[in-house]
Order: sequence, then structure tokens, then C-alpha cells
Amino acid sequence: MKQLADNRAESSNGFEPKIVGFFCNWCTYLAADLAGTSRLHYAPNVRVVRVMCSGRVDPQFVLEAFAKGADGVLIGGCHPGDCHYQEGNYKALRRYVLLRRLLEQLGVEPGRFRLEWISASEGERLRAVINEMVEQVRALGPFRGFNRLPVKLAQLHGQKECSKEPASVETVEL
Amino acid sequence: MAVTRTLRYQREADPEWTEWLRRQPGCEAFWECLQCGTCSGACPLSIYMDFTPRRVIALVREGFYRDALSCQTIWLCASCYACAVHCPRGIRITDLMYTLKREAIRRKVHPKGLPTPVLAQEFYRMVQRRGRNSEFWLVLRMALKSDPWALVRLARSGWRLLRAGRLSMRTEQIRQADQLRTMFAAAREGR
Amino acid sequence: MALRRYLYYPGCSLRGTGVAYDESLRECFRQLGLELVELEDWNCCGATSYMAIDEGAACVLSARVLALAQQQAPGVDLVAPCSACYLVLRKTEDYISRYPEIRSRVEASLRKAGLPVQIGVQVRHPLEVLWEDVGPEAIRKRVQRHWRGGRVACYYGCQAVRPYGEVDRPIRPTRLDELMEAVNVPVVDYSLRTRCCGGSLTGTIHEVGLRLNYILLKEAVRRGAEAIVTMCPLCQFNLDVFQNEMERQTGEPFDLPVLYFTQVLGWCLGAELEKLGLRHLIAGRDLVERWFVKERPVEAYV
Amino acid sequence: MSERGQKLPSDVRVGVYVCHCGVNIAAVVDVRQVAQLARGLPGVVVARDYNYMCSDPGQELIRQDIRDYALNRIVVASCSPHLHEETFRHAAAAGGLNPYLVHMVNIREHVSWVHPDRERATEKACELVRAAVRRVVWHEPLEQARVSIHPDVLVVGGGIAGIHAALTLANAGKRVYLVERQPSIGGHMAMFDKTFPTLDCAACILTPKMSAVQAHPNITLWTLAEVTRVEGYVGNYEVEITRWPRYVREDLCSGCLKCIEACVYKDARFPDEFNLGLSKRKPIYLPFPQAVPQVPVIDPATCIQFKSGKCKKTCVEACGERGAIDLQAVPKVERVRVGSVILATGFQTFDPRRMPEYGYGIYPNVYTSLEVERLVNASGPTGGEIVLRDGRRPQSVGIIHCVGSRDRRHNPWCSRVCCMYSLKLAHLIRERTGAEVFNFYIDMRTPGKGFEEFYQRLLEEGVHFIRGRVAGVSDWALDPSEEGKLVLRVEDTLLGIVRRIPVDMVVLAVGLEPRSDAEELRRLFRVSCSAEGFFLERHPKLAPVSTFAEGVFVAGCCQGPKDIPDTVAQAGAAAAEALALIDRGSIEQEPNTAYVLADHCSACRTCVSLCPYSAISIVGGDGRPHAEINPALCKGCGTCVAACPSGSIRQHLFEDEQIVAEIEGILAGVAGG
Repeated sequence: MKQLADNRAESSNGFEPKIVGFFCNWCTYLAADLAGTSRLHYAPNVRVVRVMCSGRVDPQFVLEAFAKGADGVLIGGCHPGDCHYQEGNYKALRRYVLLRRLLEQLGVEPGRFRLEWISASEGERLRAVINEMVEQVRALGPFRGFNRLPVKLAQLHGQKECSKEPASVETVEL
Repeated sequence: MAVTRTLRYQREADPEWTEWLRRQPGCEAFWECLQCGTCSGACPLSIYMDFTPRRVIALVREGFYRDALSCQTIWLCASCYACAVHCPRGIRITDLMYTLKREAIRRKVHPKGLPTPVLAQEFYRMVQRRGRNSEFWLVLRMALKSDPWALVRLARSGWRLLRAGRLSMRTEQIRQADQLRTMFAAAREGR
Repeated sequence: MALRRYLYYPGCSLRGTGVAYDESLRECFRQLGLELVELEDWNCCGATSYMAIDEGAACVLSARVLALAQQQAPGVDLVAPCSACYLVLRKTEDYISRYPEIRSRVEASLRKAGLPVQIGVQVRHPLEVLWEDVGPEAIRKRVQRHWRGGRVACYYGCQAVRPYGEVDRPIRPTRLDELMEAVNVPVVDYSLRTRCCGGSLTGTIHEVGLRLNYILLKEAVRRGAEAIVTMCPLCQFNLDVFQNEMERQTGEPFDLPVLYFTQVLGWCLGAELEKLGLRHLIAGRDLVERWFVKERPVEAYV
Repeated sequence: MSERGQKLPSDVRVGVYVCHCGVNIAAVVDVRQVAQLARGLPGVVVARDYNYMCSDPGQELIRQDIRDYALNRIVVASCSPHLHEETFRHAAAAGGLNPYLVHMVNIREHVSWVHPDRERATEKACELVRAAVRRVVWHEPLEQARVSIHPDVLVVGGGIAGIHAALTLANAGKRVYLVERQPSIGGHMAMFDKTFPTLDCAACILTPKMSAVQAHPNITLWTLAEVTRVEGYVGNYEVEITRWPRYVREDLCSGCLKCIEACVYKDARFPDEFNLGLSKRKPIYLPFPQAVPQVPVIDPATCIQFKSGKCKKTCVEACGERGAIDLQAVPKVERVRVGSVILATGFQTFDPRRMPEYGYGIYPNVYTSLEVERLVNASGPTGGEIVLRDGRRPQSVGIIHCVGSRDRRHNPWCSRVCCMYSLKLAHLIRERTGAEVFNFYIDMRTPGKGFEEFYQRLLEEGVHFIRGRVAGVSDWALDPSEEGKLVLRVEDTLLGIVRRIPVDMVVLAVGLEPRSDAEELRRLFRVSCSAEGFFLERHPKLAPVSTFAEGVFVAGCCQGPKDIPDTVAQAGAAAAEALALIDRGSIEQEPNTAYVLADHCSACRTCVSLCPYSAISIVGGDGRPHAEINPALCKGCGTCVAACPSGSIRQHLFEDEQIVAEIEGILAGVAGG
């Protein structure tokens, strides 16, 4: 009980969430560049990992980020129909929907994991999304780690390092 | 022949006041003003004003708050919002005028002899006490306070209204006037 | 037709000089099968004067009205026929949602009074209700009487179509014109349809207020209108009451009926004549008496 | 971990360079502290901060350090990789290092320009640098692949921009496909009478260029045509163009126009599109006298034959043996292969019906500036006479500037050309009618060559310039002098007085905006648009005609409002960029392709259907089947990499190890990680 109270205290004062962003090279990364050239100020809590396409974001990266202590993960891609690679963003969306379900089972609140379509011209929107998410995660408090891992998910998490066999979990249809 | 000397020293400007104004509800956007004059062109009352609405914005932008607060313009504004719907910058000029009115009354620098602020204050007092406004008594009190001669003119229209069954001399009052008073007090205290 | 229910907030004017609006609105809604339930113990909205004195108090006044509506009939729309009330209530909603400082003051006051703090009341103008919930086509089908009067100028006034409202588009609105045409009332193209009547200026800076209304009447006449149709008690008052005085000052004769749109609509829909508040009108009595008569149903003309 | 452990090179020597970018970064980020932190990171041999890393001495610093410290990895923390990744790769290559052993950290656009708090900005910069150092350790030397560039070029849009670009390319000996949607090329410029500020006749300067397009052996001109499908990438685009039928065969028509004369409609009675409805045309018509091609077109929406099938077909008769009229024509689809594309699709003017306060569509004597362009045009509906719709000659004219422009409710941008064309129209109206002309402006913008002089000339001509935005136009007369006129209510802001000005004619200087279907074209070519909807250039200063789709260039007003000289200059620039690409013959491709670890692959085929480029196939059917990726087709999106259930697809430059290392680097400071 006491620990819980401490969490609350921490979340209301001084807690700065750490959010890992996976931004696609052609839309959201450029939106962040545009926010820069437009000198739009926003919360400094997101650290961006550039990928060529939101379709490149492997669920493993997201799990890795949470496992290593991220308080939130934000994936940014092109709007539907705008993907530089035709439909990588749709693939990202399919994966996101599934992954969000898994994360919920693992005790990751929905507000910690987001997929947003932000085009190269939407610097203003990028700022809004980041500020909103930072506030949301701040309100949730620090991420305290996954629930006890169901076996299947443990496999999924470690699969690239420990297994050369195709995984038999839900992710195959991604 | 009398000549007037008009000169503004920069020390008369108060940029902090401008900053304060900008933080008031409805006043956020005046900084974006292009000085295009659409507000004045759209305003049906601008032709009676000592400064056009555009010039009032120019004054507040530059921090010349004395001119902006003591002018007649803000009391001629009938709050019709024509300026606000036409403004290409989305400045809610009417709400800015309200803020200036409040500030003028607070600082007691509104032009004397104009009945508009008197009406506003009388209206305020009446509703504060009874929760509703009774047109007859409101007009009577305002006339008595500002220009008793106007009663002669008012009597004529009053008579017509009375004949048409539109003048009620009853004092309107809500049942729970005390509840309203509690609410005002709570709001003043804030959170 | 299923009876639709609305909460009704008459506002101070409809208790005094705007009594004709109150009577005709109730009758008009009854004709269309719309029920109005008056909000209990409503208070003044604060009008234009309150904002000029105390912003917080102004918001508290309107917030009480909204909270009463929430308390007495949650989920039911609140009809505010006075354009000023309409704008002020909607503006308050906007301010509460937009400015946390105002929200906290308002919420404190509501809490103290034991009123609901979460307010989700839709404030609507009767024109908006008739247009959206009934529709000009449905109204056209219910016409009972053939308009005998002359052409009218539709005057929207300012508040109802301004930034916080949704009655119609703010510049060159057309819904009132189209509604009049739906009941076969001929309209003129009135370019001053949203030009302000000056509101309370006729009471404060009388000469200026008078001039504004003179302009409105003169242009309506120039356009060939024989009457003006209004949708706000203050507009109706200003245009109706001072015609004599204008005539004295300018030497130009003015005797134009200044009607509420609910009076015209009500008559066309077959309302009882006595319930339209026609006796409260001041200018253009002769025309009013000639136009508004108990009439055979419209079939007689076909 | 074992796999990663194996790959980790034993002797990693990283150099870290933190750029000040003058004060752009250094004013917010404590660059010393960032370099200090970098020095302590494993593998880092040298870490420096320097004023301008992209400058020659900055790059020399990297080259020198590679030699002096035997560096084999470079991290540069400066601006966006979109700006200078190439620069630093070159610098590394010049120092003898494989360019793909460099990684950039964006601490300007993503840090110093967006986070004013020094402490937190520095913290973020430090973490990003730490992540980059961990990532770069996993970088490997890569070879660039090259793709050849098809020498043909597609130009979309036949206005002055498209015409100029097409001619420039064709004159350089390149084959050009010019696609225009209208029945004639010429675009908006063909509608103008005179051009500012020189007042030279638009037709006189444009018509020869239009004819040259028609005559040029290297240009294939398709009018009434639209791009309907685009595939492929820089160097090898495959484009499908749909050609809508003209019903008059260009190859057979002699341009005698007898068919038009012969039409069963003796009088023209349908609104003429080119004259914006100010005149009438027949169902068979020539869009305008100088149209290219000089071939009539039949409008099936108004032609009796198309509507009822019961026409005497006098046009066919008149054409006689030539038989150029083909009423059975159907849409035709062309497929072409090109190496590069120039988009020159132009603009549309703001529709003033969106601003009812100006009375367009309500009062007949309110015109748009484009309509007045037609009115003053010698080949226009009135033969250049400026008359109102009722035939009267206006004695007073009000020109309202900035209609739809500089307006947050509509288009917030300045349309750039309106001040100048308003001056031009004011001059022409005054010259031809002697009318009193009022210009209502917010700010006069005359920043071009000879523009200010033209403004001066108009001032001298006695044209009125009233600084104030007109609030409304109406026929409300307050005074007998205003009866029958349109009255403009405006604050003359220089006088501080509200004025009512009655005029006979109102001209709305409508702004320029993106074409309503720009969005569709944008998707077809996978370019980006700016927030207002104009095509987005790769860099506003340094790559003004390139887009984020390589090999696709933009010219003219589809990129933003501009006047004719700027449009032509930009079209020339776009043509030059295309030429440069073609003459290089081939282009280096970012080696970020995906590849398969054949031993790990179980040939489950998950990836095959995912690939948008059909780059993946299953090979080795007899022995051990596995997926294989054709590097020439792979564009490096990485979707298959993320989806591979066995982790046997990998991606150069975006290896799992690199990304995971980056994540770890970011979070290394978080407890419990």
C-alpha cells in the first residue's frame, strides 16, 4: 500500500516519462524535422529511433523497450494510403492491434502504447500527439514492468536470440 | 486658435499590461492582428467611435492602455460580434472589448456621462440580488442615475408598451435567490 | 407524429416586452407537435451587461441555467428563443470547456449549490430546432392557411448567427428566408439581415440606437418589404417601438409590422389567432389586422 | 545474445562529433557536456564538439581523426540526416572509411529547436548520442548498388511550367511525354491578356512555345489525358496514362474548323469553359483561337448525337473525305516507361462563393480577377471591351485584394501574385475605360524586378489605393448617390475613417490554392504535400524542385503560388535536375535492402505476399527451399524483416542488433532496465 502511495507522489511531482518513438523516415520523422524548423516547442520526453517504414517496427522492439524501462512507446507512420512503400503502414496497424492486446495482458496500460499517423506536413500535430501522450503517461506513472509472463509470450520476447524455430504464437500471421 | 499637441512617449506604454491582456479569455489572438480594418468596416457602430476597433487593437498591442481604457469605443460596442465573424485572423474582438470594459470599470476610468456603463452596473446589481431582470425598473433606475430628462422621452414609448400589454411593473425574482448568491460567493473564492 | 420534448428557457425579455414571442412560440411548437417544458426557477443569463462587469459572475449565472437543465431533464435540449440568451449560454459552455480557470470557478459554485457539475446540455434556438428537427419540407406540408400579407424582410439580427451559435452560417444566413418561403410567404433580398439593431443602445445612447434601427427599416422599405420578420425579442422591440419617434424626427412615414417568425409560421400552420400574441404589436396595426384573420383553409384557394 | 556476440567486431574505435551549428544547437544544448559524456562511452576513442561540423574544416576534422586515431565508426550529432547524412558519409569515405559506418544523431530539429529547457535538452541529446554510439558498433561496411536511369521523362501538366520544362528537356535531346488534362495546353497563362509588370502580351510570348511543343520531334503531347497509375521507382517509373476521347482525330484533322460552322446548333449556347462562362460555345468547339493542338473537341455532355443519337451529324458531313470526326472513339490507355517525372499541375483560384460577404454569385457585377482577365483579353468574350454583364461600361471599379488569402478561415498564405495582377488589371481598366479605380489592399507586396516601379506608375496614373480590407459588398444604398451601385464598406486605415464607396464593378483578387485533386496526384506519385496542400519540396532552400520521391520534381504553382518568371525559372531548374539524373546514367541506391539468412529460413512464405515489390521468391526447391530477396527490386521498407517469424530476414543499415542497441542506449539510464 505504501509503495502505491509513493508511486502516486512520484507521478504527480517530478516524474518525467521516458518514451521511445519509432518514426518512419518519410512522414513522422519529417514531421518532427518540420516541428524543428517551425520551432514548435513540445515535451522532451520522446527519443526517436528512425526506421524506414512503420512496417519495420518489429513487436520485439516494442517489448524490448518496455522491458528495458520505457514508460511508453509511440509508433509514427504515414497516413493510410500515403505509405512510401505502398502499404507498410497497414502492416504496422495490423501488428499494432494485436500487440496492444498482448501488452494489455502483460499489464501495459493502453495509454502507454500508441500508433499515430503523422504526415510530413503535420508538425503541429506531432507536437500535439507528443504532448498529449506525455501527459497521459505521466498520469499513469512510471511503468513497473510486465506482469508475470505467459509462457508463449516469453518465447515471443526472446525468440530472436534463443530460437531459430518459427514461433508458434499468434504473431506468425503478422 | 487652440492647438492640441499629441505625442506618445514610449514610457507611457506598458508592455506588461499587454501581456496580461493577452492571457485573458477571448483575448489570445489579438497579437496576430494585421491592422486590415475589417472589424471597423463590419462594425455598424464604428462610425460613432472615437477610435475604430482596429485602432483600439493597435493601442493595446503597443501597450497604451490609458487611451484604450478611457475611450468611448468600448462602450459603444453593442456586442454584435460582426467584427469577430469577419476577422481574417479569428480575433474575437467583442470578447476583447468586454475585457477592456471590465478593466475600465475596475480602474474607474470609463468616460463619465455615458449611460452604457451605468446600465451595465445597474443590471448587474439587479440580477445579483433577484436573479432576474425587470425591464421597467432597470430602465427607470438607469435613467434616474444618468439622464433624468430621458424619462420624458421614455414615458411616450412606455405608454405605448403599457397599452400593448408589454410593460410589466412586477419585480421578477427567482425562488432561490439565496442559492445564486451562494454561488457568486463560491465563484469569487475560486476553486 | 411523436411528441418531441424540449426544455424551455424564456429569459427575462419574454416575460416583459417580448411576451408576444413567448405566446406565439408556444403555439407554433404546439402546432408542430413539439412540447416545451419551462425550466423551473430559471434566472437571467447575464446578457451583454454582465460580461462587462464580472466575467466569473457572468459565467456562474449561465452555468446555473445549464445546471438546472441538466438536473431537471438530463439529455433534453434547452430551447432559448432570445438570441442574446442563446449566445450567452453557448458562449459560457465554450468558456467552461476552454478555460480551466473559469471552469474551476464555475464548478466550485455549482458544487456549493448542490447542482450537477458535469453539464452536457445542448442549447438551441427555435429556428435551429424547426430547421433541423422538423425541416422546411415537413413544415411546407403542414401549411393550413394561405398567406394574405405582403412581402417580408427576414431579419436575423446578430447574436444567434454569431461565433458561438450554430443557427445558420454567420454571413448571409438563409434559413429564416427559406422557412418563410416554405410557408409561401414572399421574402425580399434583405442585405442588412444580420446588421445589429444596437441592442440596448436605444436605451443608453438613444440617438445612435435610433439611427441603427432607422437604417434597418428604411432599407427594408426600399427593398419593397411591407413587414419585418424577426427572431429575437430585442430586435423586435427596437424596430417596433420607435417607429413613431423616427417618423417625427425624419418626417418619413414608418408603419411596418415587426413580426416574430413564430407568429407568421403559427398563422400559416393554422394556429388559433388569439394565441399568437398579435395584440402586443405596436407598429403597423392596420396591416396586422388585415393580414392575420381567421381564414378558410388553404384548399379553398386551389 | 550469442549471435550478437559473434558479430561484434573486436576492435571498435568510435569517433563522436557534436556540432554547435553556430548557436542553433549550442545555445540550448550543452555541447561540451554531450562530448564529455561521449568520451566515457565504451568504444569511443575521441569525442569533440565543433562549431560547424558540415563546414570544410569540420569534415577535415573527421578525415584527420580517422587517420590519427584509426577510427572505424563515426557518430555525428548535428542536424537531420535528411540534410547532411550524405555530407558526413562523404567525409568518412574521404578519410578511407566505408561511408555506412557513420551514424547521425539529430540534436537540432529534434532537440535544440524544440526543447527550450537547457538541462532537459542536453539530457535528451546525451541519451541520443549514447544510443547512436551503441548502434554504430553494429554497423558493417556496405557496398552501394546502382540502378540505371531510363532517359525518358514524363511531364504532367501543360501550363507554362510544363511547357518550359518539356521544351528544355526536348531541346537537350531527351524524349518527353507531356500530359495535359484539358483539350489544349497553355494553362492559366493562355487566359491572360497582358503580363505584369512589362505588360507584354501573354499570347505573344506563350503561343510560339505552345507551337514549339506541338512541332518538337522529341515531345509526345497527349491532351485530354490523365495519369491514372504509377509504378516503379527512380530511374524506372512505369506510368499509365488514360487518354479521353476528343472525338476528332488529331492525325486526320487539318484544323479548318468547318465542322464547328456546320454544327446543327447555329448559335453557340453552352457556357464556354475557357471564358469562364462569360461567352457561349457549341458542342463542337475549339477551346480558344491559339489552342494547341488546333483540333476541335466534341463535348459529349451537350452534343445531340451523344445525348439522343438522333443528330444529322452535319459535322461529319462537313469534314467529308478527311473523316477526322470519330464519334465512336473510346478512352485509350497508354503505358510508358520513364526515368523521371516533372509535376507541373498548377493551381486553382479561390472560389469567392465561400465568402458571401463579397457578394460573388449574388450580385452580377462582382467578378473574379480571372474573369476580368478574360474580359480585358482581345480574344476574350467581349473582344477586350470591359463591359458589365448588362452591357454598361463601368465608371468606377473596386479591386479587393487578398480574397481568400491571408485569412485564417480560408487560406492563411499570401498568394504572392495578386497585388501585381491587381495593379495590372487596374492599369488596363483605367486605360481602356477611363474608370475611377480603387484598390483595397492590406499590404502592397511588390518585391520583384520592375514591380515597385509599376506600382509607382499606377500611383501616378491616379488609381486610388486604400489601405483597408473591405468588410462587405452590398447593393444597400444609404444615400441617393449610391442607388444602383455596389457599395463597399471599408475602413480607410490610413485615415482611420470608415468609408462607403459606391462602384459599378467589383473585382475580387482571388488567391491561388492547390488544385482540389492535388491529393490524388500526390498519392499516385508518392510525394508529400505541405499543410496547405501544395506539393512539398525536398528542402525549401537547397532542394526546391526535388521531392521526397526520388526522380520526381515539381515546377510552378503546384509547389506554391508564384508568378510567371519564377514559374519558368523553376521549370528550368526541374528540367536541369532531370537532365542531371539522366546524364549520370545511373544512381546509387541506399544499400538498406533486406536479405535472407538461408540456413534459418523455413520457407513459410509469410514474407512473399507482404512485399509490395514482389522482390521475394522461394528458391532452392530441390534441396532446402528458402526465401530469396532480389536486391534490385527491394526498396528497403523492412516490412518483411519485422514479419519474419524465424528472424531469418535481416536489413542492412536497420539490423535488429542496431535498433535494439539503440533502444538500450536510450534507456540505459533508466533503473530496472
